[in-house]
Amino acid sequence: MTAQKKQAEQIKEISGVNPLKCMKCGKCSASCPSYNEMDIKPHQFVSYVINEDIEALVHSKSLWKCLSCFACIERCPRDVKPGKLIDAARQLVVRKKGGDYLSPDEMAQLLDPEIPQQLLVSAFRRYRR
Amino acid sequence: MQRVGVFVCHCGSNIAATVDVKKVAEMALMEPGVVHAEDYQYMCSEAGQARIQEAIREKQLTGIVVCSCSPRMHETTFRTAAQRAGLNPYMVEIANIREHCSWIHKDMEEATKKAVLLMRAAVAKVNLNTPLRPGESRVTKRALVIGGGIAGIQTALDIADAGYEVDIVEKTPSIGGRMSQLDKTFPTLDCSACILTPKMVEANAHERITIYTYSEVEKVTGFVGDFTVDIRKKARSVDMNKCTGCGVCQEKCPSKKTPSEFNRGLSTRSAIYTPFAQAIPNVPVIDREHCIKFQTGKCGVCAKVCQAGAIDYEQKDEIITQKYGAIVVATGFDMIRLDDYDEYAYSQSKDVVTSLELERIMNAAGPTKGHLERLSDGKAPKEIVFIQCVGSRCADNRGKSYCSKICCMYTAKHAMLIRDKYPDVNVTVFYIDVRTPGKNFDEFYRRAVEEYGVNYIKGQVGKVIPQPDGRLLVQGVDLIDNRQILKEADMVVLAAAIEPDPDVRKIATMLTASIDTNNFLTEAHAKLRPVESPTAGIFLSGVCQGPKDIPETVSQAGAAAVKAIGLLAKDKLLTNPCTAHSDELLCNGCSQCANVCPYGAISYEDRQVNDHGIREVRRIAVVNDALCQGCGACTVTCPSGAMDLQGFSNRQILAEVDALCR
Amino acid sequence: MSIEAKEEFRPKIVAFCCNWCSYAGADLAGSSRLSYPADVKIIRVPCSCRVNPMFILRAFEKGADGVIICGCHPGDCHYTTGNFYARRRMTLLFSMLDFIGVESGRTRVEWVSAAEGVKFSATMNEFVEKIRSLGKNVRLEDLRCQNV
Amino acid sequence: MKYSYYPGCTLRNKAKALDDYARASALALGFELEEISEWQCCGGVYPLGSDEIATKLSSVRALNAAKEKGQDLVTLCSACHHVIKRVNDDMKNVEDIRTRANNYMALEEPYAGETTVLHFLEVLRDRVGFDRLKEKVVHPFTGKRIGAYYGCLLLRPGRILEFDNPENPRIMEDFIRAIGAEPVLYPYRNECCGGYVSLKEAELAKGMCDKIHKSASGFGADMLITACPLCMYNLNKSQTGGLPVYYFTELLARALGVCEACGNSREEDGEVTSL
Repeated sequence: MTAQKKQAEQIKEISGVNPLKCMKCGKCSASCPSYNEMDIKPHQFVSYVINEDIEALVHSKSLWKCLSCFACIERCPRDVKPGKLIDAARQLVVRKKGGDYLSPDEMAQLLDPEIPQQLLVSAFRRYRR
Repeated sequence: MQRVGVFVCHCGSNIAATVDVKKVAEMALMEPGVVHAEDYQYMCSEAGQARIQEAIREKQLTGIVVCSCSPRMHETTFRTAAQRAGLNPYMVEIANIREHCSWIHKDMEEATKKAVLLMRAAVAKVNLNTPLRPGESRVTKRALVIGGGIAGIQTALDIADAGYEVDIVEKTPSIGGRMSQLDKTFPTLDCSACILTPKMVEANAHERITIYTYSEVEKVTGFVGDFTVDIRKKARSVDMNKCTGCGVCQEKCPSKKTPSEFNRGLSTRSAIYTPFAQAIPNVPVIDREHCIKFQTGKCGVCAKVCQAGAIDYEQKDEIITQKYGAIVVATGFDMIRLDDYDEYAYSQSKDVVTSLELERIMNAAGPTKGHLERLSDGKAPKEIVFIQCVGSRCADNRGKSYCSKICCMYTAKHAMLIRDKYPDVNVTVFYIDVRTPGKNFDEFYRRAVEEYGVNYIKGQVGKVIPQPDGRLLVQGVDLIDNRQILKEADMVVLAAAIEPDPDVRKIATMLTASIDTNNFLTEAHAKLRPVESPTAGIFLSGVCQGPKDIPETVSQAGAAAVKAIGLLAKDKLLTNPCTAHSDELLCNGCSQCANVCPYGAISYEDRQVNDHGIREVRRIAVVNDALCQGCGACTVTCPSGAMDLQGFSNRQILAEVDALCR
Repeated sequence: MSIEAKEEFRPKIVAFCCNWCSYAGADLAGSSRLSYPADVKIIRVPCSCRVNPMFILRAFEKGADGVIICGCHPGDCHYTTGNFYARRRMTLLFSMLDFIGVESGRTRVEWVSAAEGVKFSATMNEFVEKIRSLGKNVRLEDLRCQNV
Repeated sequence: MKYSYYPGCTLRNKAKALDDYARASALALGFELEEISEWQCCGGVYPLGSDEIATKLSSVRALNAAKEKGQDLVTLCSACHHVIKRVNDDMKNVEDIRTRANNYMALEEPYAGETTVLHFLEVLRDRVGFDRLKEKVVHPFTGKRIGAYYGCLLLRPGRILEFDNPENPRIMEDFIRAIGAEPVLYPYRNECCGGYVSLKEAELAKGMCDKIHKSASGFGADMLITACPLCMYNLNKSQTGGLPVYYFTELLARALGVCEACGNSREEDGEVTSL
């Protein structure tokens, strides 16, 4: 098995999503509030996984723009749940050593006194191992 | 001892590619009673049947086993062939080694092993078969059509024209169905009413058609050729014979706030009403739930103004019992409810409508007199967005798994009609796929794009966002340009999925007709018997069988009629000889069998029996062969084991079990 | 348990299918090429209510490892009420079988319509899997016939 | 009536007000929030990966603690509500997660989703009843036009949270009516505020919150209410020309006249009364 194929399988396993159920309607991308920030759009995530082009996915900035707002998951008519695929790709990155998107060093400058703990906890969960 | 012949079919490579057919034939020769075994390319072919007949004659076979496809496919073929060679047709058994073996297994050794087992079971069974003779039953030369839409009307007309009596039962006050609600029809843009009304009139005037509107089927008993049906004629509160259809009562009725079913709730109607101007019969009904007289006892305006004295507040529901030889189901469809699709703001904005509602808005008899306007403020829209596949092709539990089939075409029609009549209105269609497989269909859709400038965008809409100024912001995606779109619109039209009329489940249960998970009626064979239900004597017409447009519905309606006519043309039908019978020496007359028989086919009589020399009169169960349908419920209930089923006897099934577990 | 490589356990499974729904569902599974293990062998009966408890006892007596009865969905029976009779009878029979040592997992009633080829195949796959996990059945035998 | 209560990290800290007002209001409405002992942070986000177990254990502990007390578990923060409800659903319906989580936990009796998880708003709707709440209101917000801001975490995925219709919710509007104000329906009330991305993509979150403010004020809202400290933070960040944002519990406590009982209140405490 090639590395890419293995990673694609990993993404499918972590997400529990079967990308082949997608009918390419684009409702995920139509619903996404971060659409304009993403280089690989939510609906494209699905075909990237099908085509096993994981290299592009793990380097995509979309991973860090997804809000996990579940709009795509709620509305997907095919039960594909692109948001789960995106999170699985993110997991693939942060679970690897050095894959963290957030380092403790940069925290100081990001902090402001109003920030709720919840924000830090959430960001650490999503961005770091 | 039987002399059994075994015939193993290759079915081209369908069976032979996975089952070693020669081996099966070889093994058959080792089974008790088998005196002949052979394999052949296509047993169902002329030549194949000839081989069977030759073997029957030459080897004096008393029973045969054909190892081939499902008995549901070719049992009749092989029975007829055997009969022509002088063998009783019920001495034929089929071992299903295609659907139940070769098609589902890949490993040749495994599949062959299973095929041999299935052959053995069939041989074991045929060894215990006895010749059976079917009885005869009469055919009532009258058909019932359930549903008075275009499907039901067409079926009724075709059957009546062939010379048979037909009754149409329609639950609403008028025949006409969904088609009467449509404004124009694709792909030729005929006015729907203009082509439907003549058919309605013809059905009404036909000497052999009786129409029961505002009526429902309540009970069905009997079987093919001889159904007995109770029809409930709901109290109309208006005497059909006296009413002249002048319409004064509707005008004067003070209760005018009831949402009009015909206009999909977009306008109101009076409590006494005919659903639409061309209604047939042109006799109103009183909707008792909304009638002031019925609710408070005080009113009676309609009775006062009726010159003909047709109003009858005392009228009661009436049950009509009628016998029929054939029943055609034509119960049609409705659109799904959109309660679960609030992202499209259907319940939040009056300007988000379904396609059927738009149909009414575009119609001259509709809530806006045919003017295209926003229902919220009556203003003329400048920008209209259509959203396709709302609730169709869904794998979640909100929508339907199937394609509703008609939406692509009616949306192209709507878009075209709007652009034609209001050239300054921009029309955008968000679609996933445009599906136009029909004569002149794709050309029609292309005209919408090329001649009428309808803007088709490939991509779905995520959310419709009502704006403070009353406009609608449509957030969608263009998958070709790969960009998210925010489009302001004045109206949004949703192509909601269609689903079978909710009452069809009740009707299917009464008819014991099978129904699938989407509530569409199942056909006897998906390809070869598409208008027949697996239940004999029940035929399917229109959308109750699956989504279809008007031309398709009309052709299927005709096909259903032909099948019904073919049945009605017969004077007698051969009955299924696989009926129950009781062994008079074992029966103790306990009545348990009669309690479980769904057909009332079992009665009891005192009969003189000779039980090993002891002569006495005993109470014994007797089965009426004409009524027994052969389900076998009685055989299992019988505590003494006296009741058995011909063709599926205890010994036969036990022999099959033994053979399979050997 | 022996330490030699065990031969793969191939259970004997008898499926009683009613003619109108489940047998047709099995046909549909076949024409749609939805595979399930060859261990399942189907016996056609007119209705699930034709299945006599005696048939099931006989199957276990002859060495079957599992028996499944398939009929039309409740309310959809071709003979109106047959599947209800079957359901009631089998509930009793299965609890008795469980009592005498045939685990309840070895017997099952399932509703499969003529349109549910997918369900038929899935049900059979699942049932075979279950029987495989239960292993070989204790054979119901008449002790009087055994050589002591 | 006593409920087990899971406050969560932020309510112990930056959003203490959200918590204080809720407890005081609960007492006024005749129920008590009993904080479960030794709760741990829920993690803020639900771990979407189906192979993640460890990150779900803190929720399982809280759920099991409520089960042992035989009480329903009430949450207040949208995020905790989201995480704990989903984990509970996993424990109830996903065999693999249930088995593995129980293996870790080694409880006396395995946990299988027995606890009912309720958001404070659900308690108001389903247990107290908005009609009864209305009767208890002493300082109604008559004439105030309030926009409910739901965000994502209370509503989606609708099939698991079963909180309200995820595309057209009504619960907060009914709440607003119960405290005597007029709810303002606006379409962005269930759109995301930007959530945790505001840490590193502040502009992205700000843009989203601007839309929310604009939509709500366009439909005539005077203020917004929320149940989530993170939504509150984000909405306040982009407040340029936007609407004031309050925790719904603060308005509740004021309507019930129990604000003074809270002791700890925000600096701008006077603001609402002066509105």
